[in-house]
Amino acid sequence: MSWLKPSWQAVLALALCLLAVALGFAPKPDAATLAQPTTKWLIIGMLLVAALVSAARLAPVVEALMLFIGAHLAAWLLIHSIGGFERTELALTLPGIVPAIFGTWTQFIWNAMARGAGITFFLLIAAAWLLAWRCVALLAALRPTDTLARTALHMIIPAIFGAWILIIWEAVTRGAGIPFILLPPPSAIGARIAGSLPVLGADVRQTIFKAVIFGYVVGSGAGFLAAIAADRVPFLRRGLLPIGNMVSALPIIGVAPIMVMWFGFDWQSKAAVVIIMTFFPMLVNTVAGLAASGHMERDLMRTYASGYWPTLIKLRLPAAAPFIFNALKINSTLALIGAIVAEFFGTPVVGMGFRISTEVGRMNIDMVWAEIAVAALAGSVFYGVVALVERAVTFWHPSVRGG
Amino acid sequence: ADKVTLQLKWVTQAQFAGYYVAKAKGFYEAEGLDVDIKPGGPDIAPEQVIAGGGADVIVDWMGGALAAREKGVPLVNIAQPFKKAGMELVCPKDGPIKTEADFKGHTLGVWFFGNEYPFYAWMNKLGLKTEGGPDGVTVLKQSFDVQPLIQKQADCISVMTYNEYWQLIDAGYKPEQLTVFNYSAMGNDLLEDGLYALGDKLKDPAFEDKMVRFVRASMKGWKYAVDNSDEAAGIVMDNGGQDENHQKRMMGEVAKLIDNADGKLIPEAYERTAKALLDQKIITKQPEGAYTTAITDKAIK
Amino acid sequence: MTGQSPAVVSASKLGLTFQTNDGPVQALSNVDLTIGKGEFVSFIGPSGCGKTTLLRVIADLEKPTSGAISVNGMTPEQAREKRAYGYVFQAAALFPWRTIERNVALPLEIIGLSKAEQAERIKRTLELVNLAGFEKKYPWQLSGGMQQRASIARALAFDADLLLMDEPFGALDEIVRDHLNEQLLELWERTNKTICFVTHSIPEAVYLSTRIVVMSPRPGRVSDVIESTLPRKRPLDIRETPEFLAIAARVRDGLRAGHSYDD
Amino acid sequence: MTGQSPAVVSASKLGLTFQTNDGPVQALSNVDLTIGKGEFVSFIGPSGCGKTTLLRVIADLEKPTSGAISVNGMTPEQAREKRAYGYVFQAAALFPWRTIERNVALPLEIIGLSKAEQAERIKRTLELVNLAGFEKKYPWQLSGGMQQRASIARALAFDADLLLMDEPFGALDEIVRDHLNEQLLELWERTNKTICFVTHSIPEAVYLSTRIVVMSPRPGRVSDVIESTLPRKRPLDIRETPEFLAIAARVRDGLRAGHSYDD
Amino acid sequence: MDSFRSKIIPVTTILAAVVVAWYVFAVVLNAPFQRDLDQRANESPGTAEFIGKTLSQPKPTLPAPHQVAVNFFENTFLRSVTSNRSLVYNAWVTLSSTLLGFAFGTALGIVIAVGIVHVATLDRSLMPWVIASQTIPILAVAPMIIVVLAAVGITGLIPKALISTYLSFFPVTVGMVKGLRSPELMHLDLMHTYNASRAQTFWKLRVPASVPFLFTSMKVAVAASLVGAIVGELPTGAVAGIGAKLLAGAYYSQSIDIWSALVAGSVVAALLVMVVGVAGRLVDRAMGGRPA
Ligand SMILES: Nc1ncnc2c1ncn2[C@@H]1O[C@H](COP(=O)(O)OP(=O)(O)OP(=O)(O)O)[C@@H](O)[C@H]1O
Ligand SMILES: Nc1ncnc2c1ncn2[C@@H]1O[C@H](COP(=O)(O)OP(=O)(O)OP(=O)(O)O)[C@@H](O)[C@H]1O
Ligand SMILES: Cc1ncc(C[n+]2csc(CCO)c2C)c(N)n1
Ligand SMILES: [Mg+2]
Ligand SMILES: [Mg+2]
Repeated sequence: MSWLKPSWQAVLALALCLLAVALGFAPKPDAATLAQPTTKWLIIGMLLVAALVSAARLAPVVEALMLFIGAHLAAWLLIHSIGGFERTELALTLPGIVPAIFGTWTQFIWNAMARGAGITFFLLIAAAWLLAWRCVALLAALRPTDTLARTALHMIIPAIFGAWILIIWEAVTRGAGIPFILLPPPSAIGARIAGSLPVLGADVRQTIFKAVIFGYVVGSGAGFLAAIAADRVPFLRRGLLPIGNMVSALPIIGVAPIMVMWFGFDWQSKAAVVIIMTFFPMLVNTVAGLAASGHMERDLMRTYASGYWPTLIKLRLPAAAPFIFNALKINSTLALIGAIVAEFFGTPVVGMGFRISTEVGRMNIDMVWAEIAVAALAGSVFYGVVALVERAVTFWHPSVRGG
Repeated sequence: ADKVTLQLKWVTQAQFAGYYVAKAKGFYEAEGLDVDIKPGGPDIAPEQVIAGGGADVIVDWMGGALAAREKGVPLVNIAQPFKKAGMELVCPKDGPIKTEADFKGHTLGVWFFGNEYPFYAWMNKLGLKTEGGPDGVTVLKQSFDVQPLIQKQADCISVMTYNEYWQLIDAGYKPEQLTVFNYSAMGNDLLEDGLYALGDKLKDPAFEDKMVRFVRASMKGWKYAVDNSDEAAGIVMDNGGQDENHQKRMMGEVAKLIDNADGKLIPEAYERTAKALLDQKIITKQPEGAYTTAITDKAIK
Repeated sequence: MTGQSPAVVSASKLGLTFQTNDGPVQALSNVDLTIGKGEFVSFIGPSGCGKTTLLRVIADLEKPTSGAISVNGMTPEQAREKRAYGYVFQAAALFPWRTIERNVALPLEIIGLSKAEQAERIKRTLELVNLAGFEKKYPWQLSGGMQQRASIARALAFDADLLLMDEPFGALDEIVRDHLNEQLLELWERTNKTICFVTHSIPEAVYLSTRIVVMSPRPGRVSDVIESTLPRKRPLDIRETPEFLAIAARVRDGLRAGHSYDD
Repeated sequence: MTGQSPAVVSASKLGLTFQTNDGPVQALSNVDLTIGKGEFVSFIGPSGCGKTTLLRVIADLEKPTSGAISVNGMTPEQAREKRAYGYVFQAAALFPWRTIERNVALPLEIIGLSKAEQAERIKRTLELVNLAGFEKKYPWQLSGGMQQRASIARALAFDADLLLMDEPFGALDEIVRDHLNEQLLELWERTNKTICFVTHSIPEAVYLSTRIVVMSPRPGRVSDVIESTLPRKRPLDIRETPEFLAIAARVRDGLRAGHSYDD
Repeated sequence: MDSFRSKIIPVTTILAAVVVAWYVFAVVLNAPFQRDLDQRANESPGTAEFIGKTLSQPKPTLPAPHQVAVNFFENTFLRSVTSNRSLVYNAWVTLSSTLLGFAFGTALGIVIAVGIVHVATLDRSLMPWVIASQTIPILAVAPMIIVVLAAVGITGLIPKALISTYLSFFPVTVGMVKGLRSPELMHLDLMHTYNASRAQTFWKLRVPASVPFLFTSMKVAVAASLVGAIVGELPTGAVAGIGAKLLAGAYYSQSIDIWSALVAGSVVAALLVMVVGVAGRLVDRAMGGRPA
């Protein structure tokens, strides 16, 4: 027993593999895919080996490496084995030849699983996924002392997680034959991104570098200043806060057409929408943050007869920083959504929102997802930058210092 | 009764009066159908809905339908209630644009979401670039209203004869103060509201029969709506339409596009539409089997 | 009592009642007290008797609910606004986002001293409390006693004429405490500051003070005021003299009288 | 040293270095120490010498960077998981959203005592620290000393065999302190607990301890270990005996030797 | 009572200022079109008449406050609450999916935050994707979600509520991750010495310490949830709800309708935020919060 330490993921993966093998001998094996017996046994063998090896008592790094290779190679082979279900090229070159399978959604999936890529396919994908999960769990438990290794881990873990979102997406869309215009597989989206870099670049420039950044800075700034004003002037606090709550929680859909009406169809109106959207989270968080400084610290400032502004700058704002960064983080994603959505209501013929709404109409759903992917990437980078600044600025807060 | 789900292209308005009338007047029921009419909107792509199994038949423009066909959704036109297109470009007479020759260097409002094809086909014909600059036109993606003209953000905007045009009139423009470029009149039109179903489902005789009955009842509805436009507008209002007066006027204008309400697709119009789309590379291959006259032939004797 | 020198603090019939979720708590009752310029007054009394509250009233951090109080002949509020006093809290109350040196700099920034003068005062006071070498550390990197010393340094750097100190040396060992006691006395003598000092240590109170105010709890009252007969110059070994011990005994008696552990 | 009774804490060559923004700080260096069952060991030493750090290592709140330590023959972690000790922090560390009584109840809830037993222990320990009547108050409604006493009550209610106390009585006046010293001794004698006690007061250390560990700073080392020759039963007035004073003098010397204020 | 009065005066004063500014803007923004109109009709009215006209256009660029007020009043109080045109009815439709979505969203947000704080694997792998999920423009995917859900047979309230959930869980996650990590180290050490289980540390320390963060996040989340509910109404055919009113108004440039629907939306938003705020204050009070 001492040389065995099976994880539940490995055990389950093993069971799935065996089930797949058993089904393979059933009277009606999977129809279309995995017809190539060599590939099939290669995949199953690889998964079995990875699962068994992971149960052995190995150094976590070795085990993780084995699992990483086994799971991902198997997944790669699996997805390639159903190349026949690749819809992109077929759809473009041989329209109408591939019979799509319709029916209600559930039937649809089941039919597809049974008739399409086959149960075996999904069993094996699930097994590979479990092994990858085990791999991530191992990596997450690693505590390397080397900073380089630590940074690498910080990138690898979310990358594996993300890769599996994509793998499962690819497997389901292609394995189950989901219509291209409902949800294209990631491979098609990737191809579209690679083929449309200039367009995507122009859209990013229009939407992010003009509308989002400007709106984010002005909106967050305005929310911040409004919070300070409300804090400084009790009259405003009592009068402005309720009205501020009201005005700033306005739905974008209602505001966007009005902003287009007032500020024209170019980026300025999108920036205006972003300003309105980001204002409120900042206002609320800053107000909460300004109340967060300790009583004794405030008393201390009182003993110095410190005026409103010195107290604000030296005590209350630093103490409010965790809250303010909360708002900045939430706003970094809100701003992007706001700008894109606002472009649905009248724009020049460039911009991420423009492209999304237009390409939906043209049934170029892969382009829609390409824009979405770019938006997600840009948003994550934006958020990441804010989070890094937060760590630097609120280094003293318990949430950063430890725990 | 057999259940049929119809997905409209836009919100409830007199543009779809025929279907609402057929339902309200019991025409569908008489054919043994239980029809569920789903309104659309700017966010709804009927092609997606039908591909996802959310509808049996959709109202769509041919440009969108053919584009979707190439992406693997085998849409087939089974009837074409609208014989003429209702889209046009209007420019105020006090503005810079009086004729096609004046477009250069100006801003034009265009609807996208698959409705931009006629415009680009036209510009193609005129040899105008659409990337802005002094030698081309600047294209503005127009919202669903006529504000860009009122706010003077565009020199011309897209309107439907039956809808936005009248909003301009309501806003104080007199017909004689507007220059109208009607796509149908210029011969640049692409087919608008038609009924589309999925080709492989049509192979099922039971489904085909259902569609025959559906089209027959729908066209009966259209005929009734054209003949009794005020009542039809009332029925639209009952189903969630807005602004009764406006719906009445819309019904009158829609009637002009319907013509004789036989729902038959005119093959020349189809060929012209397909060619225009091919020319602009909206589609890459001459579509095959994208329409069938079988249904209308059986439905309307 | 010290009628000759002008009163720095003068309270009469001072009372303060806190309203809490389960009824009022009378923290101070009928406190009469006059503190003259240059006095060193210690407050001693059982835990919870109202010493901190009294200091807070003087500092305008709490409003009395009855009676009158004046500081430097003004209301406490006016005095606070004139920056009449420095305050050392019972807990260190350092800002976690500032290093030790910048914590000490805080009051100096607020009164708007030049950078050079700030640096000079920081250096001097941190040396005084023996924290030289820890300038760049953050509060959570210091031991409890070191944090408390940093907070003393901060109050000393402020350099007001009236010093309100709430158990400043509570967390320090005897040696450091002796050292700081000497330093404080030296400072007091040199600058003629007025000092109000809360302590739990009877020897410390006797060693430092010109007057010792003994308080008794619930409600906090002044139960005894003991004038010290010791000279102003006090070497550490004065603590072995009979005179010193006699005063200490008197304080202890006063303390015990007001105490609830009589059993 | 106390080879006969089984070692509760045993450290050898213990060292701990903190990594800070401006370089490493060596808080403990080469500490050798064995504490037997039923001992009362006081730690005394200048502020910042590593007393808290040593207690935290015993409590498994800090991991030593060198050397070995065992508690009850296990690693500190295992001992902690067995709930081998109660800990009184240098600051009160009360939860602001709990009343005093619920703060004391906290460890009891965690070990899963019945409501009735909780109520009984809360009543007993709050009475012990003389906080009866303040059960329903929130921490900010108490004075500093009262908060500290509440935190002592919380540790006593936990009732572990090993008590780690970090300057528990620092914020208390002499009378309360004497009272609590007596109570603690009485408790220790009755229950035969092992107690590690950090203090700054030499008399307190001598009065309470069977052994006094004197530490010296930077890096924190054990500079002297003094065995007490006093009997286990100690009336308060033992503090005037020559034997007591002799031990106190020895501690003071040890303390001064390791101190940096030699000037 | 006193606090009520101390609020009423500032609120009305500022409201009055807003209304005055609004009138000024209305005149300025509506003037160009009115001038066009007059020019086309060959009229040249006096200033007073002109201003009057700018404030009574049927489809103004910016409706005057009284136009909105009249419309709002009619659609709120003069219609039976079951009528499709009643703002109360439409607000109720939106509110119901908002509340459902908010409840889901808060629960989901908390669950994710708890996972992130407690499970190292999740902290490392999930957070970046949670963030990425929020950068997906909801209006673009909402239709697809609705289509897919409709195909599976889920229609009505739930699809809209799910979109609210999607928008509202994020602020809660971000705030709660911060909040659950905000306890002082000494308090964590204390729990450590008791060998408290993770669950005990969670319930007795992390949760109470996170309360200020939770309620602040919930205020943002409830507003986001309302936006989600409104967005969700569009691809469902915009049949009823504030979003439907907004859209219907937009089709026909009925700016007065838009504005009164916006006012209704804001009133709902403000009420929701206020309710969360009051709940927060009550909880704070119950937790022995010290008055500021
Ligand atoms: N978290 C930390 N990070 C960096 N340095 C620390 C940390 N905690 C303590 N130190 C350093 O370790 C040394 C010992 O600290 P410790 O708290 O153990 O002292 P102590 O003996 O308890 O002092 P006191 O009597 O003042 O409480 C100090 O120099 C302190 O600056
Ligand atoms: N904010 C408050 N609200 C309610 N009661 C309070 C408040 N602050 C102090 N008290 C009560 O007032 C009394 C006096 O408290 P104070 O802090 O002045 O005592 P102290 O003499 O400084 O005690 P210690 O020596 O323990 O610091 C105590 O009974 C305490 O419970
Ligand atoms: C986003 C979007 N914008 C405009 C149209 C054009 N359009 C086609 S039918 C119709 C209704 C009648 O006026 C309108 C406005 C559209 N389909 N989608
Ligand atoms: Mg006090
Ligand atoms: Mg310490």
